[in-house]
Amino acid sequence: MIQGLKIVLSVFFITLIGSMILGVIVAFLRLSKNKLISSLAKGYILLLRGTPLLLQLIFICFGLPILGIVFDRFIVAILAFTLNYSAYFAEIFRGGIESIDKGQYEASIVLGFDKFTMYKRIVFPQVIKRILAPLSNEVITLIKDTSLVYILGINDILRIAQIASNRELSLVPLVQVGIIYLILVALLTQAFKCIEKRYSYYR
Amino acid sequence: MIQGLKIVLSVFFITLIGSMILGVIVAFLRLSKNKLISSLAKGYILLLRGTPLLLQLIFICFGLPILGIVFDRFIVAILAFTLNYSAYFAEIFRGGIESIDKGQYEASIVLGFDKFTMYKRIVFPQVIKRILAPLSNEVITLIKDTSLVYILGINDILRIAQIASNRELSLVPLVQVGIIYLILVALLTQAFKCIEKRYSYYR
Amino acid sequence: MMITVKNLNKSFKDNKVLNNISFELNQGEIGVLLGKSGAGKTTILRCINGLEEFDSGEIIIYKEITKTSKDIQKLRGKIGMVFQNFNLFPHMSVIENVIESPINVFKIKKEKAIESAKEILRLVGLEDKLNSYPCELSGGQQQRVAIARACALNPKILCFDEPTSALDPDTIKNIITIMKKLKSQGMTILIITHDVNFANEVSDKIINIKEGIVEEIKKVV
Amino acid sequence: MMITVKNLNKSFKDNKVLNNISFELNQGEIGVLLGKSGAGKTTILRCINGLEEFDSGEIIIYKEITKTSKDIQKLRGKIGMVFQNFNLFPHMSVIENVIESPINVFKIKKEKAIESAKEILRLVGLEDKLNSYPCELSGGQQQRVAIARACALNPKILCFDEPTSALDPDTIKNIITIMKKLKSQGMTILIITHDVNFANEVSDKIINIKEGIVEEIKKVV
Amino acid sequence: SDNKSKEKKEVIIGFDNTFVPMGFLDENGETVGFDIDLAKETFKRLGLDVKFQNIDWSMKDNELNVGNVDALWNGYSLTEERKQKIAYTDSYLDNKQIIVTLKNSKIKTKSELKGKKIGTQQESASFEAIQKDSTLMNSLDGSSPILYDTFDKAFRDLEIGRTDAIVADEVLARYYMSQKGENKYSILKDNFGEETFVVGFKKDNTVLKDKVNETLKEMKSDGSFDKIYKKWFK
Ligand SMILES: Nc1ncnc2c1ncn2[C@@H]1O[C@H](COP(=O)(O)OP(=O)(O)OP(=O)(O)O)[C@@H](O)[C@H]1O
Ligand SMILES: Nc1ncnc2c1ncn2[C@@H]1O[C@H](COP(=O)(O)OP(=O)(O)OP(=O)(O)O)[C@@H](O)[C@H]1O
Ligand SMILES: [Mg+2]
Ligand SMILES: [Mg+2]
Repeated sequence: MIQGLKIVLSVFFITLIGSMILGVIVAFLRLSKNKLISSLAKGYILLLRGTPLLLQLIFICFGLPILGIVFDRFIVAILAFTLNYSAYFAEIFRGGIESIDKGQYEASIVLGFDKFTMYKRIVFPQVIKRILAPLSNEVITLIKDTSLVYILGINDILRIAQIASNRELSLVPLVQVGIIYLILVALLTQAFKCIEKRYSYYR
Repeated sequence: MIQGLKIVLSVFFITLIGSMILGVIVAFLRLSKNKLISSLAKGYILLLRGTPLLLQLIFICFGLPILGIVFDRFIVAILAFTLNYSAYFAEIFRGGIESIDKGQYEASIVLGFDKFTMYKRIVFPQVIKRILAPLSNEVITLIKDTSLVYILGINDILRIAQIASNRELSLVPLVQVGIIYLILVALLTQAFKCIEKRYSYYR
Repeated sequence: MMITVKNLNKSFKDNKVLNNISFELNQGEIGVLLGKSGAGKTTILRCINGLEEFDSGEIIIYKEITKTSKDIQKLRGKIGMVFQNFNLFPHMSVIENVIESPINVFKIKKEKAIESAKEILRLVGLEDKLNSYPCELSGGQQQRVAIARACALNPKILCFDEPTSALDPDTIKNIITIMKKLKSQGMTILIITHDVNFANEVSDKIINIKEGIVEEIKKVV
Repeated sequence: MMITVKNLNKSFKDNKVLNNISFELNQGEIGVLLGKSGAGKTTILRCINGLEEFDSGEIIIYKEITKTSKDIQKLRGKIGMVFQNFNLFPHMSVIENVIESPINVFKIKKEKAIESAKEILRLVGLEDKLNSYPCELSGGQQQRVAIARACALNPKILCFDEPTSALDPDTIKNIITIMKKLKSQGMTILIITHDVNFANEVSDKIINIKEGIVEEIKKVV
Repeated sequence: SDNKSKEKKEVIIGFDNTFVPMGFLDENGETVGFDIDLAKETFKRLGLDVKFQNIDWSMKDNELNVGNVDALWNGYSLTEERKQKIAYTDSYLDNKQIIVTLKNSKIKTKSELKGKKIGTQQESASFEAIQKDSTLMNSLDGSSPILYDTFDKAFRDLEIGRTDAIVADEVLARYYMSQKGENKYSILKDNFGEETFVVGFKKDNTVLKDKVNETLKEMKSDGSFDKIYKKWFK
């Protein structure tokens, strides 16, 4: 169980950081005025949202070796998760960026900010407040999706519990793992609530 | 394959409608000023986002029969999916409702709208525009999550492809099913783009 | 008395914004709130409209005694307001903004509502912008839509928060005409403005607010 | 010449809003744009600030000839603007709103920026609101923050879109003082207003706009 | 469900439709396989309708226990643990847990698996067989075999080189090897024990168990069992 939990958490944290960063980049490419760049970003998002994560895992793990590209199975998991989630985060970021009042961009331009400063100081702080709810959805989905690593032969907590449940003819192991997830998600929910509070000083 | 596609689509559409409606209701309960009601809604959301959909399916399918409640497998799937997704949609709706400018609510009050009219005519049309991006994420996740029905022994397309891949020792069936998903998601993306366009007449 | 404000007190945290505000206004009277920026004028209007909870005091609308914003909100449709920052509905065209409340609150037939809306929009000089959206309008045009929207509601009491701030002298004249017409129909009107000429021309009573206190109430003749 | 606008044309779809607008303003001059609501005044300022693409014509800033909004945006920090609807940064306090640009664009030390910000906020009468957030301010207070924010940038050219619409006569006097001081420091200022007295008092040149055309340019002495 | 199946005269059999060649979906979406044919024949003789319910194999004992299915018949290995919990028929087929390596592998005996990576299916008899040999299991790289949800992935990783050997049911392994080309692999002489395939029922459902047991014996003696066996195992 502890072993499984370690897997869950390490896949979760590494993916979270990687896919957020990648997501921001993809969101900007998607918003680019250059048609080619934005089409490429759209294609990337379509491909990664368009196919099940399960298949992406299988392709990277068992498909790429056909082309002679072999990764360690943990690397495979991280890679697939990061790419997959970056597409979802990118869409959320894009929506957030587009929803910020035009006046905020205009004020930034008139005050002489360069793009980087504008996004860092003016746009993103407001975007974050606005996208917290969908972000929490996606992050919570991520922590549960980590269980998909079973397909690579890595035993996560859910799989371990399923096997135990079947062996012992009892739903207790599943209840246990359910509680573990519940605790993890409760912690995440709490973290999001804190961020929400931190941003509640203005409307 | 056709059979599997039917399963995917019927679970998808029934869940989509059911969980959206339920999601709106839960979002309002969550926003209620009555502490008890909003805590209950919070608990509901925590429980359903906090445990994997897989476990929810298993509990409804194998847990409830212990209490003497037996559903048809398909009903189990619909029930679990609808409950699960309603929690995610509720959070998105809540975020959207909260992000609408206070002035819009005040104008509605001053113009004498009752709550129902206010939400129907003023708030929701603006919320929809704002939450399209996270909504598309969730809907796309849903269409792929339908494959979890395999746990109930229902053969969806992904499962059929996995079986074929296992039988024929080939990744081709998986590529095929990947393409089917890609087409479905491309259609959904297109639908969302249309809605986005329909709402682009104002800022 | 149509509006009686009695000993109204209101603080934001430890910033005492309204200090024992009292005044009254008869039916068919136009009152003007004058005062420096930050004196508390908008806050008074917001209290009267049930948009802001007040700490103590009462607001009597006709004979209805109200002590909380909830009480006031029950008088739905009887008190209208034009906001300092307009609060137009961005997803609705000019005409839709104006007809929305008559149709939904007063259940007036759509054709009739459109007709009246067109009339009032003509009066404020927006006859050629009926189908524009708020984001396509100039500041003053938005302000006039807000005025038209509030007037179309045809409430017993109408509050204007600086209704002419973005308007040119000619247009202000039209607005004065409209206000006088509403008054002659028996509407009670409360206006915030910084324009002393405008105040003198339009009002029956000027209420001077200074740092949350009623400094002076002056009848205009 | 600090600003030269030459044959500026601009349409929104088939609504021709600016029709061959031409005028110029010397360094250290204050120009006022007068005109009815919807005449096109805001659109002119937005073109000068690079916020709106224009169809034809050119805007020459000092000796820099610009024909697109991109060109103008390259003059980053040289032209400032106070918006008709303020566009304050809601997540920043009053003082943060004011120091943000000096610190980030002109790389002024934080302490120095705060000092100057406090000074300018004192001039507009907001010394007791330094740490308030925009949502906690009255309309006129927000407007003054917008003015302070634009002045703190200390640009070569400063545009004001109805800077006194929400202000009382006393506060307006302070604003006039500030503008004259800026002018004496060599700043070129372009103001939209509906307040003819204010225009006469403050300006060197009045440019009358009527339905997108320059109707008259008047020197004030 | 005991009563229910008698009323409806229908027996529901749980099986894993990835388990070639015992029971699986063919390319036409038909449920086929050795066990499937065997069960069909058995229940025909018993005058009962039979329905094959695909289940997630890792949930098989739960499915049986809850009563969603009446029997598990799909290369179901009898283990000591299961003996306590279910009713089961006599063995109808013997099975071995064999060790498969690539042809050129240096591994020739079971003891050489020490420190190596081996793959097998999760929740399978093969895994249980490995677990029984705890010293060997602890000597493996990672102190555990790598567990896949389906065997094709185990074979892929063996080829890719992520693992050094596979432990699998003989019937299953032979199927995959025949698909991939037998000459690519070698089977070690050592194995992880022999065991038997049985049909499993709910503990109290001995009536049905006995009937099936009788019929299986009958089919063995009249040659119909052999016919089916030959159809699926050359
Ligand atoms: N939500 C709020 N939170 C805290 N303080 C507030 C809030 N709203 C208003 N205030 C404070 O209350 C005081 C009165 O505000 P109010 O908006 O009533 O002024 P006003 O007379 O309308 O001024 P103006 O003419 O500038 O619009 C101001 O000092 C303002 O800063
Ligand atoms: N984004 C837009 N789309 C379409 N039309 C627009 C847009 N912005 C402005 N207009 C139109 O252009 C004309 C001029 O607008 P502008 O904002 O320049 O007027 P203004 O002189 O500033 O008026 P005011 O004094 O009312 O602010 C108006 O008729 C307005 O409806
Ligand atoms: Mg005010
Ligand atoms: Mg304007």
